[in-house]
Amino acid sequence: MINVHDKHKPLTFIEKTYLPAIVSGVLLTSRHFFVNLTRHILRAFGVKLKNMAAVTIQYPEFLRPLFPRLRTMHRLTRREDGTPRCVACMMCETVCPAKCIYIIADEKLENPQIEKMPRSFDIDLGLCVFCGYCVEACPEDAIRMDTGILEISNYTRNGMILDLETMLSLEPMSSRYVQYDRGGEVVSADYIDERHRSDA
Amino acid sequence: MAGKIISKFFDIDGGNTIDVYERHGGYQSIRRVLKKMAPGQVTDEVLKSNLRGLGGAGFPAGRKWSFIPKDSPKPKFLVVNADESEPGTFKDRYIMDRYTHGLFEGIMIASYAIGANKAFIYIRGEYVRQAENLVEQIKCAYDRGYLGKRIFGTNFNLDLVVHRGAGAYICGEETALLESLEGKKGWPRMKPPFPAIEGAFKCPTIVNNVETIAYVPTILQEGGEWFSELGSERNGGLKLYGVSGHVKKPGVYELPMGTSLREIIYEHAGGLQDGRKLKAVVPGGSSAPVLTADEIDVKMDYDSLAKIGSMLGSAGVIVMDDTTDIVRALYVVTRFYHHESCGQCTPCREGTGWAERILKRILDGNGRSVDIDNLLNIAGNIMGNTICPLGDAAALPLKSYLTKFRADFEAAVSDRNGVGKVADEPVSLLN
Amino acid sequence: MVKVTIDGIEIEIPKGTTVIQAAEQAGIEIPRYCYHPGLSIVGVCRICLVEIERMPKLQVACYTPATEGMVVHTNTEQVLEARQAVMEFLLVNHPLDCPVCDQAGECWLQNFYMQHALHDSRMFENKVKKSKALQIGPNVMLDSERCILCSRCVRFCDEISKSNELGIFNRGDRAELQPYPGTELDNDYSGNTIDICPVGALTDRDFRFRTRVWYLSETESICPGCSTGCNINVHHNDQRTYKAGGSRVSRLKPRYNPDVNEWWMCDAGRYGFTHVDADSRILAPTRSIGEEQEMSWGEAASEIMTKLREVISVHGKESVGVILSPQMTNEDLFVARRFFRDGLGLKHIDFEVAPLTTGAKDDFLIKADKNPNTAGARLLGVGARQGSGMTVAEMLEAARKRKLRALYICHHDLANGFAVDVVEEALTAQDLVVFQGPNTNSTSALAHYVLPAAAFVEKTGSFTNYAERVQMIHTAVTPLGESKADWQIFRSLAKEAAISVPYFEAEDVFQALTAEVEAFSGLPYAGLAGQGIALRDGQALPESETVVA
Amino acid sequence: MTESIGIVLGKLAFVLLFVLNFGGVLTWVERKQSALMQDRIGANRAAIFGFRAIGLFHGIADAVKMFTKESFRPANAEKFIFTLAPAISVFFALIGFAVIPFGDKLLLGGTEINLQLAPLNVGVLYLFAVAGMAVYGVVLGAWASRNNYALLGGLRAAAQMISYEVALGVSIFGCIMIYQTVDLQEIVRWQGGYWGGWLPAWGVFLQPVGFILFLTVGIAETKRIPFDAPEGESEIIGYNLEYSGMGFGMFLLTDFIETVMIAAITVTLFFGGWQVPYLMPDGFHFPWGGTVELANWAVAILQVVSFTFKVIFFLWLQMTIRWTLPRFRYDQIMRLGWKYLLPISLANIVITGFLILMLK
Repeated sequence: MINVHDKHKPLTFIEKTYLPAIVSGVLLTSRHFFVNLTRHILRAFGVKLKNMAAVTIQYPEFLRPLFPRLRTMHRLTRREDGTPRCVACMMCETVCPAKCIYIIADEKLENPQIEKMPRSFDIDLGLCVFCGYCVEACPEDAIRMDTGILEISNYTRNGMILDLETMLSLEPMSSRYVQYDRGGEVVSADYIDERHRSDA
Repeated sequence: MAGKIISKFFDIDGGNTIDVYERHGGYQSIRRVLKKMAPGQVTDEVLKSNLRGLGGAGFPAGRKWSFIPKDSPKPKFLVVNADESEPGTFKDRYIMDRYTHGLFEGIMIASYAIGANKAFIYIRGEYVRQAENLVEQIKCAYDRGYLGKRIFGTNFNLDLVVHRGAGAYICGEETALLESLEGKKGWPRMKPPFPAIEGAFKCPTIVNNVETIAYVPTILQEGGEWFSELGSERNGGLKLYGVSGHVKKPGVYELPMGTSLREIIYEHAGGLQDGRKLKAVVPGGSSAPVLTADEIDVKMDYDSLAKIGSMLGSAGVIVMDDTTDIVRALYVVTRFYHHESCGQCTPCREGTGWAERILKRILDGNGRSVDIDNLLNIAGNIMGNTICPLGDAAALPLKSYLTKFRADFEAAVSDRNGVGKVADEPVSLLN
Repeated sequence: MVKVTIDGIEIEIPKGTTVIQAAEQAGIEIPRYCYHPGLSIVGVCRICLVEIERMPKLQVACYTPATEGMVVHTNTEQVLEARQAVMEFLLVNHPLDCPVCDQAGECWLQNFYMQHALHDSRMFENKVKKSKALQIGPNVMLDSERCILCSRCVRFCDEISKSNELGIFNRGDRAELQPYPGTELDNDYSGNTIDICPVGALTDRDFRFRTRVWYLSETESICPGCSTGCNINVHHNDQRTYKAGGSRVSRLKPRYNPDVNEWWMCDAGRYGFTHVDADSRILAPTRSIGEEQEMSWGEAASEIMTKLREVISVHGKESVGVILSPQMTNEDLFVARRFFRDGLGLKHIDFEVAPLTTGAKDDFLIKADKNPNTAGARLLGVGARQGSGMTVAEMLEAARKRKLRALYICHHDLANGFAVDVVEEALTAQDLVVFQGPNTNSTSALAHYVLPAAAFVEKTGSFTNYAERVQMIHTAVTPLGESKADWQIFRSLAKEAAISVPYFEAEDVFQALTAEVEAFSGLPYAGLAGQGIALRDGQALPESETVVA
Repeated sequence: MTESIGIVLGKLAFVLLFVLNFGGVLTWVERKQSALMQDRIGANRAAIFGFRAIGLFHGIADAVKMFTKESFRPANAEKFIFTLAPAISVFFALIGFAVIPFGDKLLLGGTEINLQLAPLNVGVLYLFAVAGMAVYGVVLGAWASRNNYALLGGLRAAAQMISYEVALGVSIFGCIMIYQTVDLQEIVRWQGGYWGGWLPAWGVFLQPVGFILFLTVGIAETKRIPFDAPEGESEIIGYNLEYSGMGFGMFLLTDFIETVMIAAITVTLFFGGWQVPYLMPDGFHFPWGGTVELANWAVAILQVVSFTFKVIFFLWLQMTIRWTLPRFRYDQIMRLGWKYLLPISLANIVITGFLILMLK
């Protein structure tokens, strides 16, 4: 076991002034500043460099590849006959820390094997914190957060509410094949996925 | 070999008729009892005879009779348990078929002893011919005045009724039998109160097996001590052993209590088919724990068998030779108990079905190595935790088969039918 | 009395007490399914197995009588193992319905699994299939797969409702609860089978799927359905009213009171709460002379008092009739008495309206008098029979003849007690008709002013049942809209009339009531909660006296 | 010395353009410099006809936004003061530049022009007087908002600025003792000398401790990271909470102008102001011999350029520090100001005085 609670060594006088630390900090940031400045200028003049000056991905022209486990907009899954898997058990509603799920149950007596179905199932994305507890709590694998939809915005508050039909119509994210230029190196989502899988 | 008491009538033509019975000394005992003995003396005599409840539990019959409250104002009943449903048992059928009036005489004596004026024979629904015979012979007895009012000119009245069950094994259990007799569903009652205090129709009731009652006239004729000496210590008299299975001469053999199992199988029942080896013996009906071939030197009486962890039960000996598939045998037994569980209390209701399904899966080639221990655990959990002994009856074979023939089961779960075993881990519940 | 030792606790109990009851008294909870104190003992579930010294096998605690010197252990290894085994057996064929099962959250299988079992499943086999979602009665839904065959409901129908509708059919694990062929579970107490069902086999068709039980809050109250005054718990849903279509009260459940209703209540009472959230609720004080117009309490009080004073000054005090209601609490009636009788000096005050059709009754819980507080109103002397004024019938007659010029009617739908044209003629002949009540009815339609009163779940107060037992109701949900408790309405009117009603809480009213009214004197307010207090040692009044004449 | 109105207005225009443009550009610099320091690209989206000009238009976009945005005023706010406060803030930040000399004398058409807007012989005192007024804008703005959070921010700002003002004044006494003048133009001229014939006699060499103290305190006066407890944009919110639109913009601008101001004062006091090493009024005179003759106007331009570059360097330094250090906790700020900076400044005066006496 490594003892991480190492006792602080008493600081020397010089250290106590914090000036060396400030200077070295300023030097570090300055180095980045000048190195990157130089690279930018060189690139502006068409010089090919091994490393890029910035790691920023230029959204929205380029999108980050989405990892399969990323929690994105919710969807509801269906049974083989197309009806919602959801049985309106309200586990997700109960566990939801943001209290953004609103379910009203309906009785389906035609099929006693299912009995209970949601009449309405609303998620207020304006309140949702994307914690994924609803997915964890679901005993029927009825709710998933794998649509890959991240850009969620609306002009009205009501527009932020997902309803049953919308969530049933959503599909899981296809392997979003996203490429972006990273200083001449092209990285794809699949590549990252692969690496991710081999790590796992 | 001691003389035969009941089975001597088996070979007599028309042994079931009143005339033949009386010609062989029948209805003497009751006459004497009614004239000369007080009810208490009868009970004492039976007590002396060490006659035990031959239906399976082995509770001394005289003791049971003595539990009847003397001063109860309620009517008392005698119920003869003829619901002989235990697999491997068929002795009562013979008695009812061939020793009918012996049984009646026993009923009369027992009724006199306990002060009952009404007796029932609760016969299992499947015994159609036997029931018809009983009804017919009861009619004869009534015609002769042996039943009904003022029997043999004494003040003793007795009505005898045949009640046919509807085919439930559990109705062989005395309280379930009483429920059924009352017209309800055959669900065992909680004890206490015992039937002797509060039985049929909430009145003091004695429930005795056919065989037990059938020995009573002889005991009263010859004396309790005489009968007692026929058997072994504390297990008085003779016993009808029904032998079935892989023997040359299956049948009912009347032998003294304490005859060794080996003697029964090899001397009386003619031994196994040539070239076969003995694998297992069930000594007392399917619910009795199984014995291996090494254990058959045991004396066939209640105490000796209990000592080696089995029981005499109804003395239905089932012999299995080496061609027997022990796993299937246990499955069949368990399936029977699952089918016959009354469904009242939880461990038996759920446990028997579960055990059957596990055994079925093993037979289908999908056994898992944990199944054996699970089955043993299930059996242990049923044992002793139910209202009636059916739970024990289901659990005992499970326990004994699994422990004594574990190797067979292990072979079954490992490479049954060559299908190969399924992974021990449960498959994902979501699939 | 016998002395027994349970888990080391020595306790003295009356002879004949069973071990499970003795343990309860010692504060030890033994799990149970089939045992119910109100029903006969069958000992079938086997979960209550305990170890008793000098007994070879485990014994069921529910059936075994405690005897002198008995030493019981409820938490030995053997007991825990057996308990766990029984739990496992119970769950062998129990479907994994918890997500859709209404019982989830108050399910004894769930609770005891968490408390006593927590085993991993060893079950790889298929479960036994039985019928699901079977409507076995107007109020009850049966799911046989979930049934653990504890037979409580069967025994209830045999022993309590004595209607024998239910039976267990078939054997072994195929055994199934069913109503007998050709019958359905439609006795007057069928809802109780749902309460006593420890699992989700019997569920409430009214409550089914409306909400989840863990969203509910619970408030002690009294059923206002008849003069029995069954003790109930109001289960209300405050946070998620969008479930159950906006209704705040989700269900009523009986509350144990050995002197009134034991564990039970009738279906009429159980399902008779819908008016609380009905569309017919009056939400604000309304003036309905000419065009209907909502108004504030201040406006309403001053307008009504002005008109009332006008009537009194022109026609005299004899020209005003007040019809109170036995639906109101003792507190409401007391403040009404203080305001109308003592304050305004009115003479014609009554509360009794005999219904045109006599209510159903039986010899168990259901009383013909469908009002919870008739006895209280009588004891408070706010009836014509107790005072000297006109009865309601006389009032209507006088109103028709315009001898009465103003009527103040609380809660009553007069059409229930009188011919419609009589009521209409009488009310239209008035200068002022004020109706005060929670819901609109044919009488409120004829009133000049309609005042919203809080429903019984929205106020605190006390009812006096037929046997003169004073019992408390408590505020479960906030009053709908502008409505407030009847006594608060009288208080605001009294303020306009400069009559002192110095009460701020229902408790204040009650204290004044006990001080002023002989029959109630000495009642401790704090003692009312829970089981209530009988005014005359629980002796029931003769039935004839309790039926509203 | 008399200068025509035209010349004064010209100088005024020059200084204002100089300062305001620096202020504006600094918004861009802040974004871009931080981006470079953090391996990012930085603001680059604002474009005119697709021409992005490496994000330079963002400053313009910001200005357009600030001007067009609703200037919201809380219902209960003190209307007059609420509106006035940002203006006070900017005003006092700007007028300080009047006394900053950005060059020596320029001879234009025979007229001698002093490259200093207001040749005040009490320049330093004026500067600190003006700087002391800056706190009013902040406190008044905070108070007038009638918002508890804003008021708390304003209180923090007031406490911080007043505390550090003490140290600010005291930290430069050393310099003044050496320069023997408080006229800023004179101070710069004083620094035109050389020690040992080659080392420019800049204040920083005479007063290294004073320089560090002044720079530290100066940064604190601008209320920027690591001393941004008064506003704490992202987390603790501050005095400008209720301001939007240009009101907020003016507070923002004040910060940047103060940044320029601190840079300018630092350069003037410690880095020889407009001085270019070895540049005499008639051209370069290198210590190793050799001269380059230059016309007076060329010298003046070199001086202004020199001053400008020195200011730019200190702007860069302040930005670098702002994007390097984390925020101090409020108690740390107070402790640093009162328990370290002030005593050290006082000690600096004593030691300086002692050395002056010794060396006389």
